[in-house]
Amino acid sequence: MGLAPYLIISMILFILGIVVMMARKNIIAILLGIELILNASALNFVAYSRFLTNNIDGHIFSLFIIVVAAAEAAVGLAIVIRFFQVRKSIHIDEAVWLNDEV
Amino acid sequence: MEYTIFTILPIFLLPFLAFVLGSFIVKRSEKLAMAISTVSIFVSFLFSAKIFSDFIFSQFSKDYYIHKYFNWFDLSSQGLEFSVDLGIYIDNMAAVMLLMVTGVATLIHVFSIWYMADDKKYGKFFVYLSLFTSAMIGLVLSDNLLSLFIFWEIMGFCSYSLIGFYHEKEKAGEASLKAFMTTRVGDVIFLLGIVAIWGVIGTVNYVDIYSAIANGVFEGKMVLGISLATFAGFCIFAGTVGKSAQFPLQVWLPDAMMGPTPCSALIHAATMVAAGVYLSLRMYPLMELGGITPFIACVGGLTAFGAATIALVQTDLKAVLAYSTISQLGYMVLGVGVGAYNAAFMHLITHAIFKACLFLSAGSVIHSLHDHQTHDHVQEMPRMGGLKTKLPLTFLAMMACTLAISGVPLFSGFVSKDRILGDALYMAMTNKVYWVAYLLGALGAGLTAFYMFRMMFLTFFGAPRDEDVYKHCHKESLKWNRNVPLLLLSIFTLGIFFSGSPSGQGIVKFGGEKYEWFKVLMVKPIPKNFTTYSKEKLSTQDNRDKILWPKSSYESHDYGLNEEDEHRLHTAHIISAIASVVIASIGILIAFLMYIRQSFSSERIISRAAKFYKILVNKYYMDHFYIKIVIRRGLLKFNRLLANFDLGIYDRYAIDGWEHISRYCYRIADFFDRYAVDKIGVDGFGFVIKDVLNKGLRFLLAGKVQFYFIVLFLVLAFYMFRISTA
Amino acid sequence: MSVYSIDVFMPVLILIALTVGVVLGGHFLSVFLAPKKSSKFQTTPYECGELPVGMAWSMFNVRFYVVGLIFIIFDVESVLMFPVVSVFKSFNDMGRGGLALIEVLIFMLILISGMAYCWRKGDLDWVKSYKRKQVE
Amino acid sequence: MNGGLIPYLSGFDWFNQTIKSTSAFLSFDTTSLLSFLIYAVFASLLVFLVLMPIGGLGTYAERKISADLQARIGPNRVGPYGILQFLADGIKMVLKEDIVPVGADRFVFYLAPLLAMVGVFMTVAVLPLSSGLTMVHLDIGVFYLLAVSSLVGIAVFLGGYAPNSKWSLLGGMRGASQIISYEIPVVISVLAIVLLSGGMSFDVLVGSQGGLPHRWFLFHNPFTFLAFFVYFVGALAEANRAPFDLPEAESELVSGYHTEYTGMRFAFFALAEYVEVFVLCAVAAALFLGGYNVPGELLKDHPLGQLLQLGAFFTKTLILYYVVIWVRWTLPRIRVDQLMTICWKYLTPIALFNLVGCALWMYCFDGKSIVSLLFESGVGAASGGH
Amino acid sequence: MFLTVLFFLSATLTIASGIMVVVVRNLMHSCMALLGCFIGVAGLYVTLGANFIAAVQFMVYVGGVIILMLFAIMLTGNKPEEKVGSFLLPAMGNRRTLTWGLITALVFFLSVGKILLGMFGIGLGKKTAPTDPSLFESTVDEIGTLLLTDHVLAFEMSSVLLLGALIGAAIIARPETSKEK
Repeated sequence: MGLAPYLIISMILFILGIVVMMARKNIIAILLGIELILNASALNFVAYSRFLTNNIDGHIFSLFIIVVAAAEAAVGLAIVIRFFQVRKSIHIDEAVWLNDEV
Repeated sequence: MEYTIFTILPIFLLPFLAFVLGSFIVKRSEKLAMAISTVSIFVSFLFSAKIFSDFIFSQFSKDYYIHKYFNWFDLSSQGLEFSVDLGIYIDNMAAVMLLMVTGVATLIHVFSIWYMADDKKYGKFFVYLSLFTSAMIGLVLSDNLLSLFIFWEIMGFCSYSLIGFYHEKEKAGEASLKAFMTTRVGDVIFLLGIVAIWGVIGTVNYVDIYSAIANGVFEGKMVLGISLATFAGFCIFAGTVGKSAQFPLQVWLPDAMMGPTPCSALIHAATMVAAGVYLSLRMYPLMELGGITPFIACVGGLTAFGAATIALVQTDLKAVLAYSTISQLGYMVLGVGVGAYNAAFMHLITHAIFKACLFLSAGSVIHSLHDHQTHDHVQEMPRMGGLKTKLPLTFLAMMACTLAISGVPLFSGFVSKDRILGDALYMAMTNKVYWVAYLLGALGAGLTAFYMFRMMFLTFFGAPRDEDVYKHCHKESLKWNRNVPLLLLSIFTLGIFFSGSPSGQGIVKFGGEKYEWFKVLMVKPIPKNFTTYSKEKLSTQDNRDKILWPKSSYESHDYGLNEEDEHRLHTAHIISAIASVVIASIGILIAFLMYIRQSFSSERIISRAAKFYKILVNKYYMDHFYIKIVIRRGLLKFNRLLANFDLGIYDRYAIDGWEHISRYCYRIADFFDRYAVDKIGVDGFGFVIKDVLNKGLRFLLAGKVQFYFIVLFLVLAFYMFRISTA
Repeated sequence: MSVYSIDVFMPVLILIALTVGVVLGGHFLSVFLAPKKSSKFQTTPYECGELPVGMAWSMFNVRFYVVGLIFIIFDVESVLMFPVVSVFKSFNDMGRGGLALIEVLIFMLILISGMAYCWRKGDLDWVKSYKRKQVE
Repeated sequence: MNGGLIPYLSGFDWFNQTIKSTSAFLSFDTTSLLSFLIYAVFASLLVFLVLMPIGGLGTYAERKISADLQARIGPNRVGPYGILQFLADGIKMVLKEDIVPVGADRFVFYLAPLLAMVGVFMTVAVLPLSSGLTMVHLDIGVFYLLAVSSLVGIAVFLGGYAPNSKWSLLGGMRGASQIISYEIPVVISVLAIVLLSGGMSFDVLVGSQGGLPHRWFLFHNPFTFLAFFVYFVGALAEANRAPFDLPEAESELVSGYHTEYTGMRFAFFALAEYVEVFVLCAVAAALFLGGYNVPGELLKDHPLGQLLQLGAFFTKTLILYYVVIWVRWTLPRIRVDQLMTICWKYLTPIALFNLVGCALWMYCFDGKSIVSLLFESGVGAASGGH
Repeated sequence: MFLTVLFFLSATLTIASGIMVVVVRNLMHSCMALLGCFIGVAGLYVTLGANFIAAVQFMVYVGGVIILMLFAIMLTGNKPEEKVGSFLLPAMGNRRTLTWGLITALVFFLSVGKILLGMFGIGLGKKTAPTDPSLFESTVDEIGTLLLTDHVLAFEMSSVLLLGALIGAAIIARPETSKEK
């Protein structure tokens, strides 16, 4: 296995993530897309670390990407839940208004 | 002394750690927070005392400096250099400043232990003081404008919080807001100056700025039609104007007296407001290059005189001191303007000491006077009088400081102020513009003597005017945390500590050059000598001997003048010294006649010049001007104008207008459709107008997150495309 | 640094395949052997004999999420701790145990302070948050 | 590097000979192929001969032991002492109708038992049966085990969600939050042991212990002693065993997340649960009770020694298994708020305290056990004073 | 050999599940597809010799993030008064948004593809691991050592990040206290 397949898979994942982010109006679904994108980038780091550099820094990067992704998911979902409590909806276009009157 | 991480950083970090720790434990134990704060500042005082002795006693060279830097962050990639270094720059000026800041701060901490003892927010006060002190130390240690600005803003925040310390009082909240907002005006302009400098020479390090000046980097550069040096110098001076409460931004400082008195002493008298002057001194070569020194001198003179006149009619003890602070800061700025570099700095130091002492004494007085009806402390001078017997030690300290600030020979204030005025007079002989500055300064000196003695006489002499308050005032006894700081500070109001000739130019003179250490060591930096210059990485080791010392980075203290000019300078100093003494004596005499002898009553003068008095009481209507005219008429109207523009023009014409236009277009198209052309053209046209333009515009303005995603990703894709083609 | 062959992951894959096979096999077994005569009442969700009202998927209390949240933070913490902890011994043998100890302790202290915060604020209480909800 | 089945077998000549001869015959390197076959056979044996019977016998043992504890007889009709009861149950399961409730999310409904099974059975790959007969000693052994078993949480949640039943959903939500909550003290207790042994692989973890109790991690120091109980309580809760069987509390939730599951699907859930209990007991035995170490390292290098090790392993694990069942029929079920309180306010702080304690112990005493410190004090004094 | 098999299985699982995430219009099923995708990526990590990262992927994503997302879906999924019951909400997008997504994806695909082509043009894609592709080094110890030495700041800062996430999310998700306070 060379580097190319991994990069292509990672690219496909990334693009799928973008499509999810674009196409869905549900905030949780958009968060799913973000997770896909983060996974794609983490995969890239490990692939480069294996094939291009002879050190393991790529793994560390991936590790921290995963850590950050977990933190992001926790906070993001908390915000979604809060948002739902206020607006009774998780449609992203509900998030246009800054006040809670609408 | 070794200059390593372990010896330099503690000065700054100890108070900062005290702040961090204190803010956590202040809810548990107020006393512990106080103790941590005080001890930490004392330890950093010891460190800076070591630095001071290293610079002044052992080295005694005007070229001795320490410059250490470390890389803060580095975003450089190929072709684009962007790296920011922070560092520590200690020269003689910074060493003296450090000693002053930490010393005064220590004493004020000690005093606060007594002053704030029965306060509810005892610990919190110390926490703020710690943060403030660390920021001030950081500012002094900074080697560049960027970190200076950061600390500058932290101090601004501390000032804001401490002015509003009793935020349950409405006035305190307003005052803190006012202080914050007013200084912000100066700070924004200051930031503009920093950005301008950064944009041109790519760094905001003092030393790099000096060498850029010497290398002519600033030549020919224009900003907004004026030369860059002028622009940058002006902008940086605007920072000084805001922070040091110069005309026209002086309005916040009197209101800042709403804070606790020790904080007034530390922040609004001794250190933070002086930081503005310190900045001007650091950037002096730039201002000189920009040619704005006459302007600075005039601003300084105007402030010195104007504030002094307002101080004449104040009845609040702290207000008198506040205006006198503004006035004295005016002298420093005047000194900067006339090129009296070391005199201005000396006045900064002497003023810090005696004004801190004055404020603390005022605190001591105020704290011992109670109004037993409202249970408030009494600050009004008309209700005081005759306190000399009740508060002898405070009186002693305050008297010494009053003598110093009034410019009585042998005291520090005389030495420094006289030098500023002497240099101003000398400059006036060569350039007529400076006459304004000199005359205003000299007149202001007389007024200073008058209002300071008026304050003393009203407070301590004569018969008590409010028997009730007088009766309830306890006789003071020597307390380590009340009088000792006062007395220690008042000792340093003697001129002998700063100059070998404390009574004027060479009239009485001690020793040789070493006694004139201030004059010899605190001298202007000469930019061209900074071109061959090196700095060292901050680390755990001190490798100073590897540094190439520049031959002479600083100007010689004798100004390099020829014999004739030297003579003129000497003459100017003698004349101004005599003039100062005469003016000060007249001021003191008038005060004596007026308030002790009662030869002529002040009421009569007030009634004679009622209009003038009213102007003074209303502080030249500056506040009125700002609030009524600038804010209400100007800013609010401007805001309303913007809002109207937004609602009335942008919304109505740009957005609704689009709709109208499209609707009209649609109608026209409709007309055509019915009477002329077939459906396809019309539908197409309508689609373009209604769906594409109208919706598109609405889409741009509504906060659709996914639309932002699209833009984001497309831009990203574009950049990736660019990268891949590059 | 020891070297291993990718084949060590073979049993994992085999076990997955085997399990999937077992489950599918069981499913087909029951498809072939089990009777199929479901009636309307047989396929309604069980509610002790009552007919169910509405759907079961209703909103849940937010405290489940708070638990999940604290879990994921500690989960990530343990993930970061695993490699660190497994080299702790070799660090100690090299005489650099103090360094590792301090680093680990700082890391844990920061997170424990977060947990202490949650404890203090009552996020760990199951009942209290419930009561607060009721008051509302 | 790591031990495991293939490295163990490659210590034998016949194995290498077989590889050589088949390679020559098939003209390519057959190591992978052979190891695939061996793994496949071993895995099938393990699944069908060990895990499934354990799942089945688990139900039998459960009934029998509960009957003992309650002075009843228990199942006694099918086979001698009713031991074939589980076979009868299994056949009955197969023959039961497979009902999918109305309005259920069919895809998820089918997926949930699969995930539970996969999550549990994947852990078997690193289960340290003996030094040689373990499938593989991965270098991330115990971490892998914990990571993979987190699938069970999802399975429980989905099992509760899918059938559109209120009991199920309540049980599933409770179950998922319970499983994830108790994962924290378990993981942190494991961390303490990993810290002491200096590796995550089971051969390191088990290898740094000994056959006799004084060399077990259980008695290594006071912190590990505590950690064992934290782990054990956490493991009980993770496997939804009493007294933490809230997700399937009969008296309030009918049967929890598998209320609507019938036939084979129910069987899979039950099997997964029993196997998970077994795996968690095995991990407890491996981490704290010396695992497959035989006292005196009897027959260590002889193939028969492997059988002894298997014996040691199963003895310890099954004793723990018995304790689990014993606990179930002894302790009353706790309330849901007590459940969370126990996890977050008792077990997790204690586990963190244990971890810190073990780190300090490692630093101060160079990782020596308390027994060796007490009885080899002379040596300790000589090399101590860190 | 096994490497290839594992790679193809994982890659297929990853991409198929990824496409499922996009295509499926039931949020719960979408989440399941994401689970498959995560497992596939974990398999890819294994083929890259990053077995620790693979386990981390399992532990954090599968064991943590997915569960959290499931909770969030249950907490927000539907309005009790609507009795919709399933997650086929209109919020899953429509043809227009999908078109926009596909356009963006296409543009992105072209630009990324161009970069990738450029990279493969200089022979980067054919680059294989220096040693025998089926042999890997154990990474755990090295990761641990690096976390304690070179990357210690990131290690400690990540705990601060987690602390921030914990406190922030706890505050956000906390049930609203009564407004009279």
